[in-house]
Amino acid sequence: MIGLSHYLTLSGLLFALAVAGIFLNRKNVILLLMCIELMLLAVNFNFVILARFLGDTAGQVFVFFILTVAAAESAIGLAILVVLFRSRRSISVRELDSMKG
Amino acid sequence: MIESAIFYTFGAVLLGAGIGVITARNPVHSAMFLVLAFVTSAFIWMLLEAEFLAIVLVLVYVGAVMVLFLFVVMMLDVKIEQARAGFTRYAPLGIAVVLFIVAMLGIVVWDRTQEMNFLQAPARAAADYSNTEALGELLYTQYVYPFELAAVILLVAIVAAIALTMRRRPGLKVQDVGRQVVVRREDRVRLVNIESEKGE
Amino acid sequence: MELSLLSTLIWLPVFGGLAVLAVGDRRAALSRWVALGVSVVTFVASVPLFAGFDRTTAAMQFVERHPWIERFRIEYYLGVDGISMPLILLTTFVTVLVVIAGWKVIRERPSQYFAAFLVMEGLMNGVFASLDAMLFYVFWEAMLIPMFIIIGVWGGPRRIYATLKFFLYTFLGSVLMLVALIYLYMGSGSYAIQDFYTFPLGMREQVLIFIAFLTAFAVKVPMWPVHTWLPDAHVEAPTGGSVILAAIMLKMGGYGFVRFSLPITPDASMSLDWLVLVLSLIAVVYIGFVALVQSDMKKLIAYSSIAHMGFVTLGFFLGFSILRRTGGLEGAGMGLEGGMVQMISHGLVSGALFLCVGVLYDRLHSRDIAAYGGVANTMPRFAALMVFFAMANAGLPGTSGFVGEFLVILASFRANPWFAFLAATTLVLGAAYTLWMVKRVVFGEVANDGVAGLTDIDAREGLVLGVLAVAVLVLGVWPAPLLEVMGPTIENLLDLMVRSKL
Amino acid sequence: MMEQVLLAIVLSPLAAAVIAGLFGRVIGRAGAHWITILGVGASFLLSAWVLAGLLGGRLEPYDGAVYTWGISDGVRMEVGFLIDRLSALMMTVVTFVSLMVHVYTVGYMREDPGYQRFFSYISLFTFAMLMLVMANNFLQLFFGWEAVGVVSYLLIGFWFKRPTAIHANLKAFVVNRVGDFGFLLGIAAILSLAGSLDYAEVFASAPSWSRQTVEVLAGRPWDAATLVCVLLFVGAMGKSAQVPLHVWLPDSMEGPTPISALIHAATMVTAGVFMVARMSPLFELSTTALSVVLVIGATTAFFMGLLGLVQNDIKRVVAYSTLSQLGYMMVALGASAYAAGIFHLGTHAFFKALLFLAAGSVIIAMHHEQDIRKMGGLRRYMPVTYWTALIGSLALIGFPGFSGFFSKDAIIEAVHASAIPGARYAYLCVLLGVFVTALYTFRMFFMVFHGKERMDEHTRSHLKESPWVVTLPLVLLAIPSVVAGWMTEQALLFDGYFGSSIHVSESHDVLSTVGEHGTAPSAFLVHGLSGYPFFIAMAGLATAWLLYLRRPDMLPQATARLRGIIRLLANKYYFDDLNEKVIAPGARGLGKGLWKLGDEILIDGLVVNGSARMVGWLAGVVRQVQTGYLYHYAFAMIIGLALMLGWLLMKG
Repeated sequence: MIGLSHYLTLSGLLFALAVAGIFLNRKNVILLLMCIELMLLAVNFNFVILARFLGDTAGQVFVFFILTVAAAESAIGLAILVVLFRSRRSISVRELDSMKG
Repeated sequence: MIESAIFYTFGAVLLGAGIGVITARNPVHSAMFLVLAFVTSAFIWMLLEAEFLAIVLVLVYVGAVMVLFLFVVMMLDVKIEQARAGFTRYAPLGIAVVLFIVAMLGIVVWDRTQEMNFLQAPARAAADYSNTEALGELLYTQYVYPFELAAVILLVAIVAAIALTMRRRPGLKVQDVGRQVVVRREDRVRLVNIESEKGE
Repeated sequence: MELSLLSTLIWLPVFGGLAVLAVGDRRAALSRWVALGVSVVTFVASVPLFAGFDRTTAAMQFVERHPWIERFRIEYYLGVDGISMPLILLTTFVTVLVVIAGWKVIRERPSQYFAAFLVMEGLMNGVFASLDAMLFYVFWEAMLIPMFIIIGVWGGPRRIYATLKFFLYTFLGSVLMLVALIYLYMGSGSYAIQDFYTFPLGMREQVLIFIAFLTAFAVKVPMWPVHTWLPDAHVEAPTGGSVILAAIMLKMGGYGFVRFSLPITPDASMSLDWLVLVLSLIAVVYIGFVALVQSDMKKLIAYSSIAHMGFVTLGFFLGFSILRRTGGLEGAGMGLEGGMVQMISHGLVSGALFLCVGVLYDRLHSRDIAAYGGVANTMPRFAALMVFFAMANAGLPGTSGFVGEFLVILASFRANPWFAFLAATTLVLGAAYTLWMVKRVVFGEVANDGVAGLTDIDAREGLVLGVLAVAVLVLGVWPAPLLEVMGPTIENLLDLMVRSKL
Repeated sequence: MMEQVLLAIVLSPLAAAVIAGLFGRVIGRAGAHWITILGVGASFLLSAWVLAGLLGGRLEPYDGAVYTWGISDGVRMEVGFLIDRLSALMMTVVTFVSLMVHVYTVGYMREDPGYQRFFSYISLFTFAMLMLVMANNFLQLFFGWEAVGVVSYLLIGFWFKRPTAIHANLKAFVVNRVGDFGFLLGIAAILSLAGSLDYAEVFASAPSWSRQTVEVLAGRPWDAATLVCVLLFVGAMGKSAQVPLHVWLPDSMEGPTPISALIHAATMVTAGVFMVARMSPLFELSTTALSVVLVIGATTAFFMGLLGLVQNDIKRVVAYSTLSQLGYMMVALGASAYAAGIFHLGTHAFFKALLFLAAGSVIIAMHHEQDIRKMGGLRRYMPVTYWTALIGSLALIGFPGFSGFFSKDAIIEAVHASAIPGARYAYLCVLLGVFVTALYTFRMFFMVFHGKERMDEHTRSHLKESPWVVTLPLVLLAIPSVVAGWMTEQALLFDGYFGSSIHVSESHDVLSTVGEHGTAPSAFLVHGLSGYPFFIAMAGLATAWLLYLRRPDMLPQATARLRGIIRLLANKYYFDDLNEKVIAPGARGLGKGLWKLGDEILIDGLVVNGSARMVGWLAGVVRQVQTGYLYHYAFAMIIGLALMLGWLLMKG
């Protein structure tokens, strides 16, 4: 029988993978964004799981909102990337240090 | 039993896709793995009786967001080697953090699972149960203001994305409506008195 | 509602200052006259404070009390006693003189200059009249702003350094005071200062609060070793700024000690009085020597101010060692009164000396002692006044400078003969540094062409210095009215000082 | 009635000074001297009237307040007058000498541009001095004490263009302040012991607290009376120029000569003597304090007299002689012969003022040349000055019959009779002092008025007697210089003139011992002619005559023998060097050190700017964390989040 902990383990592993991805792909902004998407997916997973196990549909409503915000976020993030690329001809994180103290 | 089979199969694919996302050398491949992860997630969500969200995930995410990603990745033509340089430099730190998080998750999920034992899988819903309807009911009653807010956020995102990426190239001919409206006759038409030619 | 005197004294100059600002620099002459009018009216309005003062009681007088921020029980609560009333008079009096002194000298943005002084006058009156701790704090901090502007805009070449130093020093101290005030509010549930007097406090709290107050007030006084902002601020400030700084601002520190430290934390004051006494005596002796070698007139007078203010703090904290040594309080009141008189007198004398330096600076644009010499040849009237004020600064009997020092030395002998011994060194050191300066500036052959071309003071400058000279003389020959006003308040303060709050 | 008279005595010189000072230009030169002479003259007449009234029994001694200066902590401080025979005598002497000096100044300062200012100052001085002597409490005494110091400061620096004058006046004021420092501490001690500043109350309560001890140093208790008296005496040392605070007096000769006569010979410098006499009820309580007074006075009397031998400036010779005579007065006080001290003060005021004014007259004639080596033979040109100066000189050396004889002889006898510690040393000093006095006085006298005319031709051709305004005061002062001793000796010393104003305890009453061989002037004269002092003085006179008139060729031999001592004397025992090369630079060096090291390096450099730099450095370190790399921030967020979650987990 697949129980709560199975599902939670799956989403947890997914989340951990996303975190590892951020460390590994620190140079590439696009990949960073993808890892964030992956993380959000893991979070959404938890919402869905618990919505089912607690019998409360409100959890799914939140997933809905998170999807909205994530879509908006990636749209704007990618737009910024495009602008960045235009002005610098590169999206290498190494060169993005104008905020250096 | 079929439930377990579906779960383990898709779970394995999902994790595999996740590993693919973070390790693929080519961003395009990463994006494709991400698409795979989303799709498999959608299947598992079905298992969790979240049909509407599963569909939305595929339609909106795979159909729109991931296409956007692919589009940008291809358009920007990122140099792979450069982006991948120093891939392993922070790996030990990353692994440590990941292990730490995994350990914590393990404690929560496996060690404290007794506390959550009451959360045995509830019975499957009846056949005529509509997840979409239930969600809709909630969304348009209790969560109507957040819902509107989400709409506004999307709108803002659209406008922002356009505003950010739009640029005016020099030499581009554009219509200036304001100036067209305020134009006066004197600016356009010049009446000239021309002496009529005297016949000789 | 009847016209309330203290509110008038606070808000008349503030709004008067805004009016002067509104007149603007374009109509500079008009703005000067408006400023003079406002300051004179304020001074005249403050006279009833003295005339109508009840000399037999220690209670607050001319009280006004309205709720201000009810949520925190902060009130608009004003009143004066024998300690604050003379200081308000001093403020209104000195401001008139400062306005007259700046009449022709300030060419750049005159209306803003006068407006700043008038606003500051109102705020300073507010500090002295506030009986609500939070109201006091608001005035206390707000007062820094006009001073900051005055030094920062009309100051000398290193004014930015000086203003920052001035501001940071004073701000650092007063923040700790704010913490202490809020703590007291938490305990007593009221911001009224008089409620703090009766609020019992444990020794640990008292010590912490005492130290917070000490930091705030020691910086303002200023006591050694937090005095180094003063010479810099004085050197860079315009003449009027120096006068107000020396005459009134420094008094805030001394006022704070008698209004807050002594009555609110009597037990901590008793156990930590050695600290204040030692710092005061260091100020008197150490700073006396330092003043001796200054080559800049303003710096010299600034250092002499620190030494003189050392007498103030010394006088305030003598009571405890008198109590310990003799078992009685005889002499403690003399120390307190001496400190108070010294504050008033120092306001007049140091203000006058800064005006004297200003007179010279306006003519030759140098504060360097070496740039002068033989001024008496070309400016006899000025020389006479300057020698007079120098003598007052050296504590000559018959001038106000003597009264405070005399009383404090008399009282300190009761506390410990060595205190008196160290304090009395000012007789020698004060005379040495002041008169040595006078010798090099005023006397001698005409030193250079600049001095040869000096013109004597005109009627305006003569009026300002003359009025101050008369005030210094009157206070020195007959200080009884001033002492009489303070008497009951000081006795009451002594009572509070020795009543344990543990 | 009495109060009005007293107020008039004090205020008329003050009013005159204020008018002459503030409206000098309006009233003109003549106006200035007339108004001040009138003011001081009125003051003198009224003082004389008061003195006569007290002597004749018409007036009772007066002790009352004029107004309350202030009440602090229950101590009432007043301005008031105590008029008894002591103060009345002082008032009369002060106003008389002052009046003479006013008249004399009309001639002496005739051409000075600061004429009105000068008259204003000397009238102001008279006011201050009167406040001092008439005081009935310590506050007013201190007021007068300091006020005379200030006027003296102004007058020494009267010619403020001269660097030496303004150096001298600063020195005078600061040295006086050292004395006042002790004086003020003495007053503070009195207040803390007696709880009052009023003479009468303090004297009345003195026996009750004098045996208390004050622990000045831990474990070293001091007798209260000794402490008070020694502190007060430090003040007297400053004002009356006793060793080692004497250094200002010779330099003060930079002031105009009338001032030297008025302030630095006759009145201000005697304030210390007056004060000690006034405080006799206190000093009598402490033999230690009396010994201190005695030893310091004796040292001053002899060693400062020696310095007069090597001076060539006519005014400086007289100045050192003043120091020496002040030492004599202090010796008298130390021996508890207060009456003798005051007696000498009075006679000295006359003959020393006379000598100064005579010196001034010579200086006028010599066109402000003061070096006695460039004078000589002036007797022919200036007969009045010559004879009056002779009278003054004889009075100074104590030639029998002149006023100085009586007073000085009384002092010497009193010291001889005294038995307190230090009396034998003092006796030796005053005897040797007699010889020295005679020697330097007549050295100066012979070099100025006799012998070769050593001045240049131009000066000689203009030599003439001074105008009447100068010589009249000389003559008027010469009269008391001769007769004052005869007339007042018996009354002052033995007949209890001072009554209750001076208190001498039984065991110290040396004057009664002195009076054993006769109290009348004639008896005194007979006794004096057979005593050591007379012969010693004659020896001194003879030596001066021998060395400077009869055999000037012997002088180089004599000086060659004593080269070492003469160098020591020429350098004034190195007191000036000590002050100007050690103490003054030391104080400046200390000030500079404290300023640079304490204020600028330690406080401003280390603490103020140091903390600013510390903040800057810390910020520099911390900002390294802000690399600007996106992933660093991301890492920080993730790690932080993980840790927070871990913490939550641990907690719950």
